[in-house]
Amino acid sequence: MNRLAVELPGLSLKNPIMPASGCFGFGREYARFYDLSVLGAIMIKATTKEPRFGNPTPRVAETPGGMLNAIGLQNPGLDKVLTEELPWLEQFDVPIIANIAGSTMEEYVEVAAAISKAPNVHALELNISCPNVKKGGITFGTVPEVAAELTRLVKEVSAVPVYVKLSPNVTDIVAMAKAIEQAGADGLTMINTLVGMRIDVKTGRPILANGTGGLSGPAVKPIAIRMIYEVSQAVSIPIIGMGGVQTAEDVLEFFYAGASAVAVGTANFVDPFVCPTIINELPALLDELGIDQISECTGRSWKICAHAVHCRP
Amino acid sequence: MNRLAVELPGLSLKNPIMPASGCFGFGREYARFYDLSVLGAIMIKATTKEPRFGNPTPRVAETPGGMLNAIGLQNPGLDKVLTEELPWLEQFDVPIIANIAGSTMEEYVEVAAAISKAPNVHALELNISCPNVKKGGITFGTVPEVAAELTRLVKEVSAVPVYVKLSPNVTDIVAMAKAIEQAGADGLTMINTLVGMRIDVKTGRPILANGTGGLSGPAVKPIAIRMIYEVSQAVSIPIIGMGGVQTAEDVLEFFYAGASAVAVGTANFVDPFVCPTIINELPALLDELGIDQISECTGRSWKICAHAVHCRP
Amino acid sequence: MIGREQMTVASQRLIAERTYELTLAGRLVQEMKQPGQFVHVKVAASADPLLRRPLSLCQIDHEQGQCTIIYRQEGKGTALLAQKQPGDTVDVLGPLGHGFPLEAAPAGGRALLVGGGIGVPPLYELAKQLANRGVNVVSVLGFQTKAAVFYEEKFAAFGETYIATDDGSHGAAGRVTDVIEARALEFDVLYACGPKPMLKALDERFRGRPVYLSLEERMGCGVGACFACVCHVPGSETAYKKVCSDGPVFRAGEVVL
Amino acid sequence: MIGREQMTVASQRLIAERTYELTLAGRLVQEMKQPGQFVHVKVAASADPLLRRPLSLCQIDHEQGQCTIIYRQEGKGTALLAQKQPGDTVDVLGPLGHGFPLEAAPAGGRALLVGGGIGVPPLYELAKQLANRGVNVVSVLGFQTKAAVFYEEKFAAFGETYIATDDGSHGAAGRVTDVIEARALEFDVLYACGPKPMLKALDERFRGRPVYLSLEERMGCGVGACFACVCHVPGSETAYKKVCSDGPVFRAGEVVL
Ligand SMILES: Cc1cc2nc3c(=O)[nH]c(=O)nc-3n(C[C@H](O)[C@H](O)[C@H](O)COP(=O)(O)OP(=O)(O)OC[C@H]3O[C@@H](n4cnc5c(N)ncnc54)[C@H](O)[C@@H]3O)c2cc1C
Ligand SMILES: Cc1cc2nc3c(=O)[nH]c(=O)nc-3n(C[C@H](O)[C@H](O)[C@H](O)COP(=O)(O)OP(=O)(O)OC[C@H]3O[C@@H](n4cnc5c(N)ncnc54)[C@H](O)[C@@H]3O)c2cc1C
Ligand SMILES: Cc1cc2nc3c(=O)[nH]c(=O)nc-3n(C[C@H](O)[C@H](O)[C@H](O)COP(=O)(O)O)c2cc1C
Ligand SMILES: Cc1cc2nc3c(=O)[nH]c(=O)nc-3n(C[C@H](O)[C@H](O)[C@H](O)COP(=O)(O)O)c2cc1C
Ligand code: FES
Ligand code: FES
Repeated sequence: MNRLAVELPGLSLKNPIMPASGCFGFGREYARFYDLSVLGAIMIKATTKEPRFGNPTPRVAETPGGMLNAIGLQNPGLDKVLTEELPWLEQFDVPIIANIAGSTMEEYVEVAAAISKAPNVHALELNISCPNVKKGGITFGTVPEVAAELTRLVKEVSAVPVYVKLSPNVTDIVAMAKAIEQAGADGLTMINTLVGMRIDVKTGRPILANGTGGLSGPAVKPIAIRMIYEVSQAVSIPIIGMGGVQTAEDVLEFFYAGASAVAVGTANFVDPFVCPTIINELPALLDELGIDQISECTGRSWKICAHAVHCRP
Repeated sequence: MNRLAVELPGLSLKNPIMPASGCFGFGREYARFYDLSVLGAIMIKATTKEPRFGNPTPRVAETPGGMLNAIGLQNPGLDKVLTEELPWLEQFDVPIIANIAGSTMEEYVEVAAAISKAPNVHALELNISCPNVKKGGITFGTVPEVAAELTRLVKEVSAVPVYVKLSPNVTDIVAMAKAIEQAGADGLTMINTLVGMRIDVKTGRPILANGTGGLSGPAVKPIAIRMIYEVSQAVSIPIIGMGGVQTAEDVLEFFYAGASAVAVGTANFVDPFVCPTIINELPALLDELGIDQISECTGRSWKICAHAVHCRP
Repeated sequence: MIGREQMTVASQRLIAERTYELTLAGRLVQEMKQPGQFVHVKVAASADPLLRRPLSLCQIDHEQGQCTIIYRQEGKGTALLAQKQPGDTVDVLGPLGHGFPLEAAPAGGRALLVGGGIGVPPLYELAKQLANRGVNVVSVLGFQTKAAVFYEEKFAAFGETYIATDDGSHGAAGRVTDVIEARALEFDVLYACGPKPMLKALDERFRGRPVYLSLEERMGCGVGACFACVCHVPGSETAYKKVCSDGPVFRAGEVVL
Repeated sequence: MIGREQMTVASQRLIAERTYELTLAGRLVQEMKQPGQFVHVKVAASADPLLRRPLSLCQIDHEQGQCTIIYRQEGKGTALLAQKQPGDTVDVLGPLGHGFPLEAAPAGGRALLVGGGIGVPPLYELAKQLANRGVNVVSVLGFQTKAAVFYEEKFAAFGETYIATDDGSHGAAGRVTDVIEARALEFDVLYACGPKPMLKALDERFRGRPVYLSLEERMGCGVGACFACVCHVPGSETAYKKVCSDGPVFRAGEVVL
């Protein structure tokens, strides 16, 4: 049997590695580097009802071990995604997870209903936590009741399982996760970016035109691991983990924390070949660690503790 | 006039640089490297009523651009701090900011009342946000009403101004800051560490014996800058900023964001001479940037925006 | 084809104030064709600095299998790059983007190359290729001060070359546009790379003429995937071009500066 | 005096599987006295890896102004260290901690040195200094396998030396404690450095005898300020010692292993 295979609601993945939303466009650019069919899945860029230009530039800034972005959900809009991007992606043997965003609940519902019917869309990912969209975005992701309500409404109209993407910018991530699980979500994806900022010492102004942006990359990995560790013990729906993944070891760390699959974001910018490289390296790492199926690894860090005396997590 | 001088409640600082609590012990170790009198102030290690051993080891783990710690408030207890550590520190011409912690409100109040009367203690720093003490710690720092109540009680008994140290592990840092300001705090210090975790891929277990720990170092700087930027615009009490400071440029970035002084934590471990180095380098940097007094820089990133058309923070 | 390679440092030298000329060897050179294209360089394997740095190709030598870039030491990344010694490797992704259209310059015609500061390097390969095609090349290169000037004689080898410095310490005092005006320089096509105010001045002055501008923008991916480097298209709220993959060279008027 | 210096790499070579011998030159060497002390090394100026790495002094040569450390490539930091070439610099803080007490070994007496794996290096300088003082040195060095063995002859120059390997591929098969037992090795004082299970076994077997153990713990500051590296003192809930500044060498029984 394929030892990298993972079964998730709506997703039979040949391996658990997928590019994270917003870091891979709609796949066209990376298709020049490798055959996208090698990927476990693809999380496409957030789609909104209308086309959006997004924020003014500069939109990215580097930070120690990470980067800030304030793209502002630039995307070609629902129609173009349905008529151009998704059909183009059909040439690859890879399930699509459609990341959707909106300024109102109605917008989410409308986009979800339409996009979930596309033949290669196997799941939705609700981006309720984009820190770079002022209207709505941040509130959906930080108030459990609002997130739950949105989840319920989208579940009603979606033709495929719904994953909700959690914001790390909250006091109690477990409360958010539980509310969303109860509202019927099929899975969680986490984490989105942390709100951060950099100021240019020469000009005295924020580097990003938007002021603040979302922090991603290796710098945030320990926060992602902690949150997945906590949430995975509190809910019974699966988690697709992300936040700073760069290597096959990182993937294992996310599985051990409680993830059932892993998305790679910022690392694609550092190395466009990072996803296939990780996929190729995983079997040898599993061998080294004496692991048969990668799916066995989910939650191992807390599962072994119930039996081990020396563990004090 | 001394261009690095800064006036804060209870603190007339010859320069705005001070080691952060927990990263400098009670000064004895670094006194072997340089004369502590060069420092603006010293934030001593958190003091509790009774001596504490803290958490089992390993207590630290490295992360990309940062580190996790779960020391667990190890300290020799109030009596020893009063009779041994503070008197020893009197030989230096440097004001002490006493960081205090506790498991109950009563413990905070008792320690505050006693330690605030020590002759060289010029201010208190309430550590309401240590993520590594399970009992109490984390709750004080994440519920505005509780933090406000604690602030009020400590203010009543303290002989010196009270600064409250904010936890970044909250949804709404501005709400916390406002509640604490209204409760009578004289200043804020921010940020404490972010709760994080690392798992050892070889053992499958968390690297820290405590499971989770507090993330500090350059990796968290963009989060600190963003929070100080937001809070400094919402309150009128001063902020001592910290989180990833390593260089004189970093100090300026914190001032521009809204800080009135800056503490250096993790960087002391990387370079024991970092505080005097920054102090020495600041004047040349001010020259380069055409700044007369460093105190002018506080909040410049948002102050200039009111007048500038192109700024979109 | 865009590729990624650990290229080998053949040489590196300081050619002006904080300005380095770095020559790299590797198979990737065979993919490099167009002047104005850039490479995306990861200066260290560690997570700090994390992102690649976009740097223009300054010389492409297919025979030797070498390419040259010229960069100014600005921040963390370029400081690390400046430490590379011959024999060290550099992680290069490229060639990226669309460069200057050579075919816009008629053989026997006149091309005006206008460079500002660290925007000068890509014009060198352009001058070479234009000259090879029988185009008359005139170069106007602006720098802040004498110490920053580089490649003056190298450009002069391909045609008339004028230098302007802000402080007048070398060549004409003032800006490149002052030189163009003072000398009444004519052209069939103008190619420019440099700071945005310079590009804007050229755009305004020569509106409607065949002018090609190379833009700079902070980048994430460098390959068109992250939407970090977009600019507006005139007359539309949502239409955009990406500097990294649609540019960095655009015809004046194609995008909003 | 503890100091910080950019020391210069005099040489670096692979001496066993993933094991490097690195010789550094600088003034700081004159401060290095006691075997068992360590240096705290920052392998790159960048924020990744951020922390210093504690590495024991293996040889101190005041005349040449050089010191040697031997380390095994484990993670990110040691991998970067392994790339250093002669002439490169390394940011060193040290010497740190309290080493092995030489005076515990009477001249003419017998010192048993027990090392495990990457715990072997500090025993080399110890062997040298003990031999200089007229102490009879017997060394028992344990490794996983033959490919990991290093410095066998160098130790042999100072006295009887026994090697044990876990897989029996070199020397005796088994552990250092097996060798001590099999050979009925006697001592006036025992000094050891190696993995905790080895130290525990020695502690239990020789309870009450003069045994000195060098401990390992994850460190932050390395100088006693951060409380990362504490261990308990027997019989107290709150008493502690810091491995970095009170140790790394403790008399057996002084701290809880
Ligand atoms: C298409 C293109 C071609 C370029 N060609 C050259 C060249 O040939 N020679 C040269 O010296 N410079 C060139 N630049 C500018 C060069 O990319 C920056 O000077 C360099 O990235 C600064 O990196 P740093 O590590 O020194 O600075 P840091 O301040 O450490 O950089 C931090 C981050 O900001 C980005 N950044 C900073 N300044 C710029 C800038 N001006 N443009 C884009 N990103 C920036 C960096 O890439 C990095 O992501 C070019 C830029 C672009 C977009
Ligand atoms: C007092 C002392 C002396 C030592 N002397 C030597 C020596 O002479 N030769 C040698 O090969 N090793 C020695 N070690 C162990 C050495 O410090 C680690 O192997 C090294 O820090 C690993 O770093 P890394 O970058 O390869 O690993 P990484 O996994 O990248 O390290 C991550 C973090 O964990 C810490 N860490 C990892 N393993 C250890 C460990 N075993 N002990 C302490 N911290 C660790 C690192 O210092 C770093 O902070 C000594 C340790 C101590 C405490
Ligand atoms: C440039 C950029 C754009 C992003 N756009 C989106 C987006 O459109 N929708 C979304 O849900 N997340 C978006 N994200 C967040 C990523 O999907 C991911 O959650 C986050 O970056 C953490 O993973 P990483 O550290 O691997 O990048 C974006 C991140 C980056 C860096
Ligand atoms: C090892 C360690 C111990 C700490 N102990 C304390 C403490 O006792 N009290 C406290 O308020 N903060 C403590 N902190 C938090 C720091 O004071 C500081 O807020 C934080 O580390 C961010 O700054 P930095 O990135 O410069 O380290 C500790 C941090 C570290 C790394
Ligand atoms: S840099 Fe990513 S799209 Fe241009
Ligand atoms: S490492 Fe900081 S006290 Fe020992």
